[in-house]
Amino acid sequence: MTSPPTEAAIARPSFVPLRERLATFRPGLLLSVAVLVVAALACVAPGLLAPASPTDADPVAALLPPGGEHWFGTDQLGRDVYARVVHGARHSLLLGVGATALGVLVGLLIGLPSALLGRFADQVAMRSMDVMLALPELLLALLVIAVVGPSSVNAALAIAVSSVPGYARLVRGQAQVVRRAEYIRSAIGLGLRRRTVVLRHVVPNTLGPLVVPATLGVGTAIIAGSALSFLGLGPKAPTPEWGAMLAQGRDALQSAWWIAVFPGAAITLSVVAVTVVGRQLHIGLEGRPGR
Amino acid sequence: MTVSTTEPAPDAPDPADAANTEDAPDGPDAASPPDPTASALAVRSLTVSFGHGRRRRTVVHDVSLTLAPGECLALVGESGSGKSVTARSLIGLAGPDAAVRAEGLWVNGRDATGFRERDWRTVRGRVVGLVSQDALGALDPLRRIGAEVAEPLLVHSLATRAEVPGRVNALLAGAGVPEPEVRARQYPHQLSGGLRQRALIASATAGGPRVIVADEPTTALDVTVQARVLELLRELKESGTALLLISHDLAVVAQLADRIAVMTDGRVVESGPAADVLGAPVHPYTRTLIASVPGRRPPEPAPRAPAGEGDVRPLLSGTGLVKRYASPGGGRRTAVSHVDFTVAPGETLGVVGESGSGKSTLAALAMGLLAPDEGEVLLDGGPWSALDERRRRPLRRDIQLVHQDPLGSFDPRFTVRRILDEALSVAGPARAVRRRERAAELLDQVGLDPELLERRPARLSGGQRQRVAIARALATGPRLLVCDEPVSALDVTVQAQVLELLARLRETYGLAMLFISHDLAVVQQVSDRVLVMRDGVVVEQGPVAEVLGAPAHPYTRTLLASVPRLPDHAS
Amino acid sequence: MPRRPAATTAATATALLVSLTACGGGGEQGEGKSGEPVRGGTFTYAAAVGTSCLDPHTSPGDITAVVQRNVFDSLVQLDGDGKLHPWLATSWTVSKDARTYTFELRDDVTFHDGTPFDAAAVKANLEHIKAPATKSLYASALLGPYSGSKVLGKHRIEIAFSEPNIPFLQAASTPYLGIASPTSLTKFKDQLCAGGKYSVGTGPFRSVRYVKNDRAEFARNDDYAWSPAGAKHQGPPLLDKLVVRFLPEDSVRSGALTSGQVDAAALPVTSAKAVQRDSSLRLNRRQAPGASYSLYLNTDRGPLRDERVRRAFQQSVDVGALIKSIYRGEYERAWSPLGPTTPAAYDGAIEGAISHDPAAAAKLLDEAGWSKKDAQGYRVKDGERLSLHWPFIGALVRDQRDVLGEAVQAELKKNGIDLVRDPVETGAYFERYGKGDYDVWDNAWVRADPAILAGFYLSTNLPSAGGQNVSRTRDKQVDAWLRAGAAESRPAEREKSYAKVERWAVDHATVLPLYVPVTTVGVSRKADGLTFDANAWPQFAGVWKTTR
Amino acid sequence: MNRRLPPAARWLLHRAVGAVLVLWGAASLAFLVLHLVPGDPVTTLLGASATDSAALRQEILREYRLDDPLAVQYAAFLGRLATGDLGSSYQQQQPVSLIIGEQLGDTAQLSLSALVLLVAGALVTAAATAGRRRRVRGAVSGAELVAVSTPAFWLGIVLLTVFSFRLNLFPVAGAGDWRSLVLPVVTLAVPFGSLLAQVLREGMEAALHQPFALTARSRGLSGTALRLRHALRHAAVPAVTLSGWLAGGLLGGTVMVETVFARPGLGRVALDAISNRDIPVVVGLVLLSAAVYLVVNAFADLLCLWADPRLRSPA
Repeated sequence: MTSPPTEAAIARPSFVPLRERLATFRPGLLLSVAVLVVAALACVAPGLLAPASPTDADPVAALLPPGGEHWFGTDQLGRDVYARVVHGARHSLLLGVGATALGVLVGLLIGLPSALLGRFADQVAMRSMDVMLALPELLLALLVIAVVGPSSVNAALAIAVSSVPGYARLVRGQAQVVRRAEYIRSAIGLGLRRRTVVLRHVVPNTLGPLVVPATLGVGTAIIAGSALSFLGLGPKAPTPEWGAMLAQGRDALQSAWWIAVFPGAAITLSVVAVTVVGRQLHIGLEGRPGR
Repeated sequence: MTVSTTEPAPDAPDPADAANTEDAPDGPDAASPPDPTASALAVRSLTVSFGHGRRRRTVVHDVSLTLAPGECLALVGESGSGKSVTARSLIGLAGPDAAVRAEGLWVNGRDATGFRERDWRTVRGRVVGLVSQDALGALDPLRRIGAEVAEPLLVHSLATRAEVPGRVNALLAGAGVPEPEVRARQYPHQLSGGLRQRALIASATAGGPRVIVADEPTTALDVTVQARVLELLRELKESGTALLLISHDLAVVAQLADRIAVMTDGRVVESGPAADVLGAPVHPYTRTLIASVPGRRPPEPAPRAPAGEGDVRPLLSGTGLVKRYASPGGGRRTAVSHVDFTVAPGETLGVVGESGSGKSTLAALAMGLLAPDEGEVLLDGGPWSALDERRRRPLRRDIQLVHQDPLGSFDPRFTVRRILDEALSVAGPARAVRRRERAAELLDQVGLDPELLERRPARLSGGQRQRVAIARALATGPRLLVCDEPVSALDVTVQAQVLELLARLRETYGLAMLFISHDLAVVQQVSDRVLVMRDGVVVEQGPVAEVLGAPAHPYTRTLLASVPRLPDHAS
Repeated sequence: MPRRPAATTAATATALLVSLTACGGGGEQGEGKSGEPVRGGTFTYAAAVGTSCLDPHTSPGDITAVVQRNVFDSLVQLDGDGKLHPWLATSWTVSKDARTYTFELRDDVTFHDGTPFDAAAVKANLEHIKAPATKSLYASALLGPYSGSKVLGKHRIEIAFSEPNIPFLQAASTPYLGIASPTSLTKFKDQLCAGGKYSVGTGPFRSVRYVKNDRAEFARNDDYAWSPAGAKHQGPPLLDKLVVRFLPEDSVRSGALTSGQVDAAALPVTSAKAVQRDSSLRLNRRQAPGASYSLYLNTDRGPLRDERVRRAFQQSVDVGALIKSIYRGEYERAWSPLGPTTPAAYDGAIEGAISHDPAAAAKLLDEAGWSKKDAQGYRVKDGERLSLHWPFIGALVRDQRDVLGEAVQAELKKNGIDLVRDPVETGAYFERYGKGDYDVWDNAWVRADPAILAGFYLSTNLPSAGGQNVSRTRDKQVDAWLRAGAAESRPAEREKSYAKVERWAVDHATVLPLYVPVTTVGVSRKADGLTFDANAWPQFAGVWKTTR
Repeated sequence: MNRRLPPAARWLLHRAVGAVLVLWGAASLAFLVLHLVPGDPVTTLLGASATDSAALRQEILREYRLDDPLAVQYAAFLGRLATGDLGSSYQQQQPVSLIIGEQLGDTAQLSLSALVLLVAGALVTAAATAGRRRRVRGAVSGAELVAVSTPAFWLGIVLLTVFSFRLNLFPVAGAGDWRSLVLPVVTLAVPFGSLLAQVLREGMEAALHQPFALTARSRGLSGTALRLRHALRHAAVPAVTLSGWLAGGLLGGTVMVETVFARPGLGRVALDAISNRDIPVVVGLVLLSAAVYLVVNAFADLLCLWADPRLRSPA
């Protein structure tokens, strides 16, 4: 530690008071939580919400508009769009969550050593991240898909890779802040071992602030995943994935709007819900004094 | 817009915060003149609350004040007392979330109860100017000083564009800013704290207001600088501007105020001419406040280790310590230059200095958290700074730190129990059950309820936090406490209690202390010997009575002279 | 756009033309009552796919042929009825052994760059196609066993082959063997793929500009006086300008047509109905000759090595019902690997050779040892699930083939067969193609000659050798039939040879034919004169605008 | 030797070295990644070709020197790059610079128009709604949230269907006059603009809660003047730091928008090139986007320095 113990000259912008933001998002929050609960249920037990099979074709009942028997209508093969949307939650949402989890994990594995080991490690890691950051995320994801081939797992992998530099930088920045924090000096002053200090204080306090960006990242990842599916680089057919359903329904939009509109709405709705909850977390965490 | 300074102390107030206010005088300000239209600023029965419904919180209750033209009225109170909200309400800036009610409000004699935003705008800056605390934040950091000072002139069309530079220079010069042409082109962060505060005053006076509301105008400043800013305010007052001075510091207020109003918990509990309030306080809270001002109590009888140097082996000593930092612009800055010090067992060495004097660096060197570039720190005559961390680690329990910002020194995820437990685990591999008991004992020792064990520090008051920090430092069974500005962030009554606690612990455990503070009065109160630092160099050191009683170095003398003190007649 | 696996080519003799002209107004294809031919104007055609290379000698794409037909003329013309006509060649003779072709060439033709057309130019083109540096992906194959050409006079040339090559005249009629200015072939050696001003031929239009993924623009060749004998319109085109726009999104393309931004568009099957209802538009359709859209079963790998399993595959899918429900009557079910409009190829007796009989299929599977089922209802044998892999490139799927694929998948699932559709990237796709790392492969290939069948069934034409034998059939009898077909000049006899192969392919369950592709072009009533050639590709030389 | 240089020159040198490193890294990444993938470029190039492929394969390998060891290829690749030669496309058999140059205009037009629209839109919404009453703010930020949460391609399809197919207000496809640009630009601008508006508003609101805002008000400044004269500039810094990401996002977004609207442009070139292992084209595009990123970031840094004097060196 060779920087002076004086405060930086730049004041940190203060955050908007808790009260005001709570009030702004209140009704939205309840709704969002409800959406996420339903979505989680759809992931765990889609059969409960939609008993119909998402993959069984019934050519006789093709292209039925929304109605009593088929709430969201049927597609070109006579599959129930509602069942497909419900069953698709698992693929779309798990893709978002999985990609984010992986991205954060790798971000940690790069960002922490970068912040805690020497200058050389930091330079190497951050230059590599610069290289990845310099490429548009979609381009990076496409390159990854080119290597590993399209599938739902690989789509998650591609999105994770393209999100790594962002998380790595975030982790590094946070770890550097934490490392210089007064409570780390206190822990050292108590005579704790370096390993203990890192594991007990640095790592957990670096992780905490990642919760919000990671939550918001889930939404971004869902959108990115649907884009890959749309380009035909997502999961295998007939997997009911929202992006793929959108892609398949888009040519029929004029005659059978319901095939594309419902999965499209599902994407938007779940991303909105994830974002609202993420922001609420942000408010909750940032609102806590001392953070 | 809400006012963050009005956040009350978190739910469990410090015992001192809860100073009883029951027998507050019922009536409004007894001294308020009958005719508010002749006043510079007056309010009758002001009540301010925030929030709605169940969340509604009233922070100012039934406050009445009158500021006569050319007069200085001081509004004194600790944090959370509602003094800043009161001040802002007087210029219509309590914020959109605030519900402000008053029986009457007069600005320069005009009835302002029916003022709309448009009316307020004509008043602000032109009739009433605001000088707030922390000029770094109060001046827009992205704009040049000149633009900030000129803003009232332009808003109120008091000068043409062409006239502005000249007017700005005059204003800055009038506020005692040297080289105003140069400063006007600089940004706030490029100025020293004192100059910034002067620039802020220049901007507040630019529109030629009759009233200046000064909200903690000197709080963040070094004493010497504070003295000069107070002088500037005095000149303003003498030139006929009425001054509403808001401060937590009775000693500061005593320098300027004609009348004083004491606030606590949103109420004015006592008000009257300065001499009366300070000399014959009626309300118990006022008395506590006055009694808490440091340096007022006689130095405690010294039951300490013999002060004679040489015959006792020092516990901790530093010789020829030098520490340099790389400065951001390239090159190196010397923070500590050839400093020698010794702390004998059981002795308290006070280190006093203004910001940038190198005293915090000295604390870090003493703690072994920084390695000196030259010189060495010895513990019990053996190596300390020269040890590698692996060897030093087992010895660390002997020297513990109490920091200015206790909250920052706790892992934000930890409860009080975990904080203490971690420190206890360093002291020895005791069993978990035993450590539980010890944690409760420690809290008891620092005067806290063991119930607080399960709280997180963020939910404690400032005083409680500092007590927890002290308890943690005690947990390892240290022989030396390094206290780096341990009471600077605390309200004056809390500060007095914490100092008292430290004194008690020192006696109980025979602790030695390296006590670092910018506040001469505090240092004077706790130290056996004192060391005065300036720009990284020790200018003077010796027993407290010698150094502060008969300072040899001119800097020490200036420092002493700058400390605002209560008049001798104060109770 | 990469060449799709189902690329295409041209036609030969007696083609059975199925023209499904249909629309409310009931105009006849090609000639409108809507108005007299108007000279001038710009005609814009929206094509469904683009291409990365516009040199027909190199690129195998249908679209290259459609676009460059306007720039490059051929030695001979094969008309929509499958008749051969003189074009750049005024006459020709074929040797008895079908190894030597002698052409008499026109002497009044000049290229767009002023270079005169002669025998040397023809020779230069053929040599260019065969030159390795050209990296010809299809033309070289069309040229077949070419062994050299002799310039017998300024306008007389002899082209020789090392083997009998009956399909050569059909090949010569395609734009892939179109004649480019020999000057351009040397001068623009490295830019030929870029199209635009680098494409220099003798055709009715000069190539002006090509912007990849956007458009190709052409201007009338005012000197054009060598229209093929079979063309209705002779001489320079009536249009001033021809623009081909590349709009791969189906909805965008049909939207562009209905909103009048283009005069004609290759229509997706999904919007055919809507266009039919639109009285300002006309729908021109024609079944494409060549290989129908079929699923080929890899006889060389895994469970499909067993003919019983392959037959069960065929019988499990109700092809007729699927085609009817997905294509709503726009497409016809295919019975043979070759489409019925392919000249000298189709024996109607093959219809009905495959029956939808799930029960029989189940029995066959039981016999083959796939009698147990796992938790998901798929058949297993020795602990292995009956999984069949079908790789595809998601981005290139068109014509509702993804929907059809999922429908087939669902049908097979009912019988416990797990058809896994692997979305893969182009690289992996062709890697697996070459290695035979698949169980099911889909393909369709336009060519107006049954010789296309040799590509799919000759044992030497495995994908790794540049062929399309994706079922990896290696059968001496089949090879013999195919060789006989290539050497036979009598259409009826040719047909017999090829029909045997088709029958063999279906009976041995190497293929499940799905539908006969149809070229569907919607045309605005503001234009007329659009025709199809033998390959069912739209021809623009005779198009005119009905209004100014 | 660095020490002697004036700070500005040192800064420039540092940046230039960093930029070269990033470009080198990006090019190498693309080159090596695409050499590791299944399906070599030749197989992809040959596709389902109906030609005797062995000879052709040899020819292609020879021409593009793909039969050399990877290290040799890499060295040659770097050598060519150093001279500014991007090589020739495998698929299109034309110089990469020509291919990119030809399509650059369309993409630049699309993304720059979107940039202008989104920045203007974000500024206006943020300035108009920052610190306003809950209802206004809530409605606007709710709309922004929905916009941010909607995949751009889906928005594009909906816009196309409504405004082109149904209402016939805008041309359906392709690149043409300004009217054909409207829907793609809106599609690209709306999600990013909404995000930027949120960041700007947060920044402005943070600024409005700072002490200097109170001081400014105490001088008699009106709320609007406070927003425009003080708060906006404070919001600029966090917004500008987004610009590197924004540049990447816009470039990535063009892939989807160009696909949906069937427009020519680099997005589709990239899509084709990656799926076809057209390594020279991919490398060219990677270099281009990295260069754009670097330039944008350098520009953003300068903008931050201009906006926030505290970031300038204390010297």
